Amino acid sequence: MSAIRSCLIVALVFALGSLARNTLPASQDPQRRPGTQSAAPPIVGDPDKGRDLFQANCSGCHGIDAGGGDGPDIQQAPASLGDATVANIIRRGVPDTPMVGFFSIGDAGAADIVAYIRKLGSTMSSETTKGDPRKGEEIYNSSGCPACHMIAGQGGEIGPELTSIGAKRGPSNLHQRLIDPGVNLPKEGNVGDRGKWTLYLLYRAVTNDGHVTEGIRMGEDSFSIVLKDVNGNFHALYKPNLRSLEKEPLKSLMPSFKDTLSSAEMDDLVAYLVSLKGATP
Amino acid sequence: MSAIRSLAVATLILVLCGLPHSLLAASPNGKQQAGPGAQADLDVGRQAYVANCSRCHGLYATGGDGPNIQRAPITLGNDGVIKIIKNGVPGTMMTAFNLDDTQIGAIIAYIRSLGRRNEPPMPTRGDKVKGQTVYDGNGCAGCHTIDGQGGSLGPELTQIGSLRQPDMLRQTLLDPGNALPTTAPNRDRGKWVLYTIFRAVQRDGKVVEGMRVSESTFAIVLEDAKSNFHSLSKANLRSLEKEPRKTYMPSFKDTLSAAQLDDIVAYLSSLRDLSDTRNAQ
Amino acid sequence: MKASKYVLTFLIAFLTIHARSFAQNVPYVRLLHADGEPQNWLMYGGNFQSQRFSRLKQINRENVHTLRPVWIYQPPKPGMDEASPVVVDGIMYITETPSTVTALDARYGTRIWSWSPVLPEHVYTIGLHPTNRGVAILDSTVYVGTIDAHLVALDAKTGAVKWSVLVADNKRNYAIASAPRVINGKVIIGIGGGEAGVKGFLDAYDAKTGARLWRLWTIPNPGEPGSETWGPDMTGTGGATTWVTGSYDPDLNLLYWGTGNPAPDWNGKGRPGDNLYSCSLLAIDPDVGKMKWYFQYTPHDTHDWDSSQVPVLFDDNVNGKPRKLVAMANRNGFYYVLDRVTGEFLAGMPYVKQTWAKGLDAKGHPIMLENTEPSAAGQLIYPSVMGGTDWSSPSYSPETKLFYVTAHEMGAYFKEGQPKLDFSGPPNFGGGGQSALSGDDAYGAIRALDSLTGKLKWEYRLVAPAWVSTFSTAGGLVFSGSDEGNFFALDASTGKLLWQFRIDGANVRTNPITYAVDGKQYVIGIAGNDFVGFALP
Amino acid sequence: MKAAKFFLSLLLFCLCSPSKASAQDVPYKRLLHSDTEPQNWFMYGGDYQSKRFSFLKQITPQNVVNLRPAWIYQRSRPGEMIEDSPVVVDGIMYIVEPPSTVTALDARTGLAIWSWTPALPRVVKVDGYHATSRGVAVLDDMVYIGTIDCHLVALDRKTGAVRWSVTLGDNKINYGLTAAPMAIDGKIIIGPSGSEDGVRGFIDAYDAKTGKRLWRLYTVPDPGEPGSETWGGGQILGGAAWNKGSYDPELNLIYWGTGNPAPDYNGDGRPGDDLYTCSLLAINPDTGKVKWYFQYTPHDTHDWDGTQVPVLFNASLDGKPRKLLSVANRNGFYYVLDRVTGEFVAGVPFVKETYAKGLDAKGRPIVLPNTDPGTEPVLVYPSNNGGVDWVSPAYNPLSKTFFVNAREMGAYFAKSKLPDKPLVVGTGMVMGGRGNSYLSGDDSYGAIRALDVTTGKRKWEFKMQAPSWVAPLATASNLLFSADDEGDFFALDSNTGKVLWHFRTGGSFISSDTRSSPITYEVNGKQYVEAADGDTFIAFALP
Repeated sequence: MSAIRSCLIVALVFALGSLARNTLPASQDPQRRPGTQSAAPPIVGDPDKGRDLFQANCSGCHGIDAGGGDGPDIQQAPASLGDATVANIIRRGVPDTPMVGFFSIGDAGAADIVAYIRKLGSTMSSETTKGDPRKGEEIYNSSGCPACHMIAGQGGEIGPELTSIGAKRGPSNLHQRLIDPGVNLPKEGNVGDRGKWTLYLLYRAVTNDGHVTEGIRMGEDSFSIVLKDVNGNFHALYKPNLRSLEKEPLKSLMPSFKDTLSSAEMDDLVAYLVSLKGATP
Repeated sequence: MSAIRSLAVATLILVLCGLPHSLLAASPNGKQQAGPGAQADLDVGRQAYVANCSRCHGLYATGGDGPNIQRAPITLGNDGVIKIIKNGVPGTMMTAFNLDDTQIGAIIAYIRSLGRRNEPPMPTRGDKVKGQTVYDGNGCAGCHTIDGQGGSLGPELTQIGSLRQPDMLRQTLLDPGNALPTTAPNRDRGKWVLYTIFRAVQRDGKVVEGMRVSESTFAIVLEDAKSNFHSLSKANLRSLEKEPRKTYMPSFKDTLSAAQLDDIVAYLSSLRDLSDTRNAQ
Repeated sequence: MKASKYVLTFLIAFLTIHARSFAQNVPYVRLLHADGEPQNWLMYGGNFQSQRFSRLKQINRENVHTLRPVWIYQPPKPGMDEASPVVVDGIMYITETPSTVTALDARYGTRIWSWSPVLPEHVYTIGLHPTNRGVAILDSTVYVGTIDAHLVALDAKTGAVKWSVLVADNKRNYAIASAPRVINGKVIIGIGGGEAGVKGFLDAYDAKTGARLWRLWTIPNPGEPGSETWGPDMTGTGGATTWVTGSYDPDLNLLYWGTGNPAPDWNGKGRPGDNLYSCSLLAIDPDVGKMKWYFQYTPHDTHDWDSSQVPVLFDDNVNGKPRKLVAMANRNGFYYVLDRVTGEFLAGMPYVKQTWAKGLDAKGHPIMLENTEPSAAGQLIYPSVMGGTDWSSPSYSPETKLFYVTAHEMGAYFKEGQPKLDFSGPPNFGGGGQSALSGDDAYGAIRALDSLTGKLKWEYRLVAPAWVSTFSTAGGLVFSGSDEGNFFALDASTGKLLWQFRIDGANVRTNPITYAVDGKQYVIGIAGNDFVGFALP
Repeated sequence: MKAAKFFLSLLLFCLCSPSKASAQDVPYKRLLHSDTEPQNWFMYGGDYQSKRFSFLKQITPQNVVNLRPAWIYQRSRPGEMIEDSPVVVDGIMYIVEPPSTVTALDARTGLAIWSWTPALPRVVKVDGYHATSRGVAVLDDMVYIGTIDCHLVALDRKTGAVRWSVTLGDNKINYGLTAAPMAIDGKIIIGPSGSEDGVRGFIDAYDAKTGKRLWRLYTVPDPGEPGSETWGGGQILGGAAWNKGSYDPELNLIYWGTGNPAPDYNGDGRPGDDLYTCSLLAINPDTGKVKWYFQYTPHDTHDWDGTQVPVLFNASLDGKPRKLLSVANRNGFYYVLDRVTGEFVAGVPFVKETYAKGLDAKGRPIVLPNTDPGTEPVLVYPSNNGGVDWVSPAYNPLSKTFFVNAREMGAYFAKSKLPDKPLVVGTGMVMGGRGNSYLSGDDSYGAIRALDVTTGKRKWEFKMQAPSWVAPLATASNLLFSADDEGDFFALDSNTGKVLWHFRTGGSFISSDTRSSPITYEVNGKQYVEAADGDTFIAFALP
C-alpha cells in the first residue's frame, strides 16, 4: 500500500475532487474546508428507509457498515463533506471512478441513505463528555503532547494531527487511547479490496549488515517500506536488504497516561480533545 | 504526433468522453431545435463568443486549443450546449462560464450560423441512385468503407455527405491529391494533413512508401498501398520525404463522364448518416 | 541451449515472413495454431486452452534481471485498465476504460487508431467496474463488447465500425467488460450484472454479419429441468452471469465457460436449493449452443463466489491413463481438476484458507460446515467476497506442469441484509455485504500448484491480495504483479524473485502478456493508467 | 572525483545515520548554496539563478544510452495536465498532482509517504490558464504550495499537515495560483494568474513562519499613479505575474516577469505602453518596491506575456565583468540585460518573428506595420503561444550556453469589437479577439536551441515534430534533457545537439499532455533524472 497515510486523504479526495469537476446545487458553500459542516441545512432523511436502500445499492462496494470495501470508507462522509454533498455524490456519482450515479434513487432516497450513513458514522460522537476543556488544554500543553501532535498548524509531526479530532473520535475512544495508545491504532480508509490498514504501526527492521531501524510505517509495498523514526526522519528500506522486518503490535511511540494523569485530569484532557472540531487553517 | 490518422477521431472522443453522457442523449432531438437566428442575436452572439470561446475553439469554432464545436448544437442539441457552457466539462479545460441565458442563446445561435455555413447543400444535378452504381462500378469500395462495407485504405465515407461540400467532393474526384483532408486543429499544434504519402529510404536502401498513420519525432508508421503497416525508426532511415499532392486514389477526370460525375457526387452527398452506426441496427 | 537456438531461428524465420509486411490478417487457422507463432498473443488467455503460456525464451532466468521499460502508453482518459492486449504481427490492440479500442505500434507504443462508442446518458454498472478486458480478432476484424452491452466489429486497419449489435439491455444492468472468444466464424460473448439479478446467458454471433446464432440461458425457466433447484417460486430469479471469457477445445468442439453467483448475493432464503446453473462450469457445443455437461462448484452460493474464473485446458496422465482435463482455481477457495470430456470430478483441494466447507466429496460437492451463512451480526468466513482468487487469469506451464494462481488470503464478516428483488426497476444489490478483515491480517501470494492435485509447490508472498493475472514462459519465468503496482518475474520452478519494477497505479488490475517483434521479446505490464512495454537492453 | 566522494559520504550521512534530522531541515543557508548540494534539487529552476543546471556527472554522453526508468509514480486522481517541476531534498521528492495536491515520495522507489489535497470550491475558475501547479517551495521544515483557488498554504514537510493558509485573491473573479512559490530568507513570494478575465496583477510576499503578508506589489498602476498615463485613460487591466522569478542574494533583488494587458488582442481601449505589463521587474524583497523595470512588449496585442523565467549569470563584456540576466521572451526575442541597472545589453530574435524590424538601442521593438490584430485576421510570427511560453530555459555556466525550447509557428491574429460598457472583472474572458488560428502543423515545428548566452547567437538546434512544452535540463556532463510534444523524453549532447538517447513516455498531446520540467538528483550515490508525462512521474537512472 503506497502511502497508507494518504489513503484516508485519497478517499476524501475522491469525493472532493469530484466537487471541483462536478457541479452541485447552489446550496453548497464553495469555501468549505474539511472538518467544517456544510453550510446547507442537512436534508431530513429516514435512516431506516436508508438502511435498506444502502444495503441494496451501496454495501456491495462500501461494505455493509459503510466502512469500505471495494469502495472507500464513507462513514464520516456526511460529517466531513456535508449531507447535500454526499446526496449529490450518490445521485451524480464521482467522475472517473467506479462510483456511478444512482440517479434512480431520487432526492428522497439519497437523503435517506445519507441519514443512515450519518447514523453509522456518529455512533461514537453522540456521547457526552464530563470535564473542563480549558483545564484540558493546559494539561495538553503541560504533558508534552504538542511535541508530537499538531493542532491548527502548531506542534510536532510524529503523531496524528488533532486539529479536528473531536469531529472524528468520540470521548470513550479518545479516553481509551490515552490509557492504552498501542491498542486499536487508527486505521486508514478502506480503498480497493485491501481491507483497512493500521496507521502509526511500529516496525523493527534489521538490515543484512545488522543496522536496526525502528519506526512508524509510512508506506509499504511488497518490495520496500518507508519508516519514520522517533526523530521524524524517513528511512526508505529495500526488503531484500533486510534480515528481518517485524511489526510491533500494541506498541506505540506514544506513552500511556494511565499513571501520570488523575481521572479528573483525564476527563479534562478528553473534553479538550473532543472540543477540537475546527478546520485546518 | 502519434496517431495522426485518429486525430479527428480523437477530437471527437475528447468531446464525447468529456461530456456528461446526458448531453449525448440530447442528440436526436437536437436536430429539431433551431437556435434563435436573428441578425441582431448573431452580433451579440459573436461578441460573446469571441470574448469567451474563441481563444480555445477558434473564431469560427473550428477548434484550436479546444475541439471543433461547429456542429455541437446540431449533435448535442441547444440544451446540451447550454449545459456545457454553464457547467463546463469535468476533467477538461472547458470550465463553467457564468453567462446569462440570453448571452448563451446568442452564442449558440452564432455557432449554429457557423455550422450552417458548413451544412453542404444537396447538389442540384445528378442522380444518387445512378451514382451508387457508378461508385460500385469504379472500384471505390476497394478502398472506402460505407456502413461497414468496403476497403480500409481511404477515408470512411459513411457520413461524407455531411462533412464535405458537393463541389469539394467533385474536386477530390478530379484531383485527389489536391486539398487532402486535414485533422481538426488540435491543442496548440494546428491542423495536420491526413493521408500524406511519405517515401522512406532505409539505411540498407530499402524503400518504403506509404501514408502516414502515426508519427513522432523518432518514429513513423506508414501504411502502404496494400494496407500493410510499416513501423520505422527514423534513426534507421537515410531519408524521409513527404510526397505532397500524391495519393493512392486515381483521378476520375478521364474515366467518368460529366453526367457520371454528377451522379456519384449526388450519391456521396446523400451519405449523411449521423446516427451511431450500431444503433441503426 | 539447442532448444532455444531452434526456437530463435524458428522465430526469426517466422518474423521474416510476417513481421515486416505486418500481414494483419488472422484467419481461424492462425488462432487454431496460436502456439505455432509465439511472437504473437492472438487472444485472451494466449490460446484456446487459456494457458497464458508463451514459448518465447529470449527473456529467461539468466537475463530477466536486466529487463527494463522500453516504452509507455497512457490512455487519454484515466481509468482502471484491466485490458489483456492482443498482439498481431507488430500491432497491439488494447482496450481503454470503459470501452475504447486502440491500435498501437507494438515496438514504440505509438498510437495508430482509436475507437470509442457513443454511450447512453446513463450507463448502469452495478457490481462491476466500467472497464474492459480486451478484444478478439478474426481475419481483418477486431471484436469488442461495450459497457452498455453492445458487441461491435471494427476494421482492424482503421477502427471503422463493420457491424454492431445490441446484446442486452443495459437499463437492466446487463453490461460487458469481458473479451469476446472468437472461434471458427463465431463470436462468443458473455455478460455481467449478477448483482442486479439479471438472468445470465451466453451468446454466439456470426463473425461476418453480426447475426445472433444462439443464446444459452444459464438459468432454467420455470418448469424446465433445473428449475426445481430454485425452490417453488422462480419469479425474479437471477444471476449466473458469464462475465469472464471461457476456453475452447477445437478437437472436442466444446466451449468451457464459468457462471456467476445467483442473486441476491448474500441472502439465499428466497432461492432454496442448488440454484443451477450458477457458480458452475458449463461445457457447450458451439454449433448448437446446447449444454453438454455442467459441474457446479458452489451449490446455493451466498458469498458472491462467482465461478467466473478462467478454466484452463490441458492434457496429462492420470493414473497412467492420458486424460483431457480442465482445471479451475475457484473463487470459493478450492482448486478443481475435471475430465473435460465428461465433466467427471477427478481431484480438488483448497489452495487458500477456507472455513466454509469440510472438504469435497467424491463427486466434488463441498461438504458444508455449520454457521457459514451470512448473518445479520456478520459471520467471519474465509475467503472474503473477493474469494481465493477472482477473475484475474491463472497460467499453466506445460513444461513445469504447474498451475500459477494469484491467491487472496483474506477473510471477511459476511452480513445478511434485506434483498430488494425488483428486477423490473432500476438495479439493486443483493441484500447484504461484507466488511473485510484488516489489511494487516491479510496477504496475497502467487502460488504454484501441482496441476493434477492442487498441492502447493511454492508461493511468493505479497503485502496485499493482488488482482494481477500471471503468465509463464518457456524461459522458465512466471510474471505477475502486486496490488501496489510492482510488476515482477519469478523462477517458474522455485518461485524465487528474479526481477521487479514499480509501475505504481491507483488500481492495479493487470493482464500482462508477452510477444515479440523483429526477434525482440517484449513484456507488457499494465498498472493504473500506464501500459508499459519491457524488453532486454 | 573528490567532489563526488564528498557528496557520497554526505549522502550516506543524510540517509543512514540516525541524526539525519538536521540534514532534512532546509535552512535558507542551504538554498543559498544549493550549488554545493547537487544531489538535491531545492527549488523550481534548480537555484536562485534559475539555471536548471546540475553539477551531477554520473550520467554522461557515453553511458546515457543505458538510461532506463527506475520507478514510475502515477497521480492518485485524474485531473489537468501535469506541469510540475519537483523539489528533491535528502532523498524525499515533493511533487504536485494537478490541480493542487502535494505528495511526498521516496525519491529512490517512488513510494508515496504522504499526500495533501485542498478542499476546492466545486467550480474553480481558471479562465485562460490550466488547473495545475508548477511546483512547491521548501524552507526549513515546511513545504509551500499555491493552490488553484488562490490560497498560499504552508505544509509540514514530515506529515503534510497544514501549518498556515492564506487567501491571495478571489477565485470567483479568476484569481488562481499555478506558479511555484519562491522561498528566500524568511519570505515566501508568489504572484497569481488571471489576466484573461482582466484581474489586476500583483506580487505578494509572506512571512514564511506565520503566513502574515509582508507586502503586495501591484504590477499595473491605479488611475493617477505613475504609469497610468501609459493606458490612455482606458481601463487598467491585467499584468498578472503568474510565473516564478529569480533572485540575486547579493544585490538583494528579485526579478519577476509580468503578463499581458487585457483585453489581449484588442488594444484600442488602452492606447499607450500599458505599464507595467509584459515587463521584467527588479524588486527589493524587503520593501516590495521596484528598483527598475524593463518592458519587452509595449502595448501588447498578441498575448505575449513577459512572464518567462529570467536566468541570472555573470560574464565579462568588452573586458568588463558584468552582472547580467537573460530572457528568451514570448515575443520571439532573446534579451540580455544588466541586472544591476536594467540597462539593455543585447537582443536578437531566437525564432522567426514578423512583428518587429528589430530592437532599438534601448531594447524597444521597432514594430512593423499591419502586425496588430485586424478585423480581418493578420498572420504574425510567433503565434500567441510565442517563441516560448512559460516553459523555463536552461543555462550551462561552464559552456556559457543558454538552452530554450523554441516554438516555430505563426498564427492569424484578429480583434473583435470591444463591449461598449466598461469591463466587469471576473465575468468571463475578455480576449477582444483571438490569436490561435494556427498555421498547419505540417508547416510548423519545435526545436531545442542552444544560444550563446551573451549574444543570443545560435550554436545548434534539435528539431522536433511539433512545438513542445517541456523545459530543458542541462548537466555538467554536457547532457541536455527535454521532451517533445509526442511523448518522447530524450537526451542531447549539449555541445552539439546530437540526440544520444530517447524513451517513449507515452503521454503525448493526443492522450495526456507532455508538459513537464525535468530535474535531476542523486540518492545514495545514484543519479536520477525525473520527468513527468501524462498521468505519470518517471525517474530514470543507469542500471
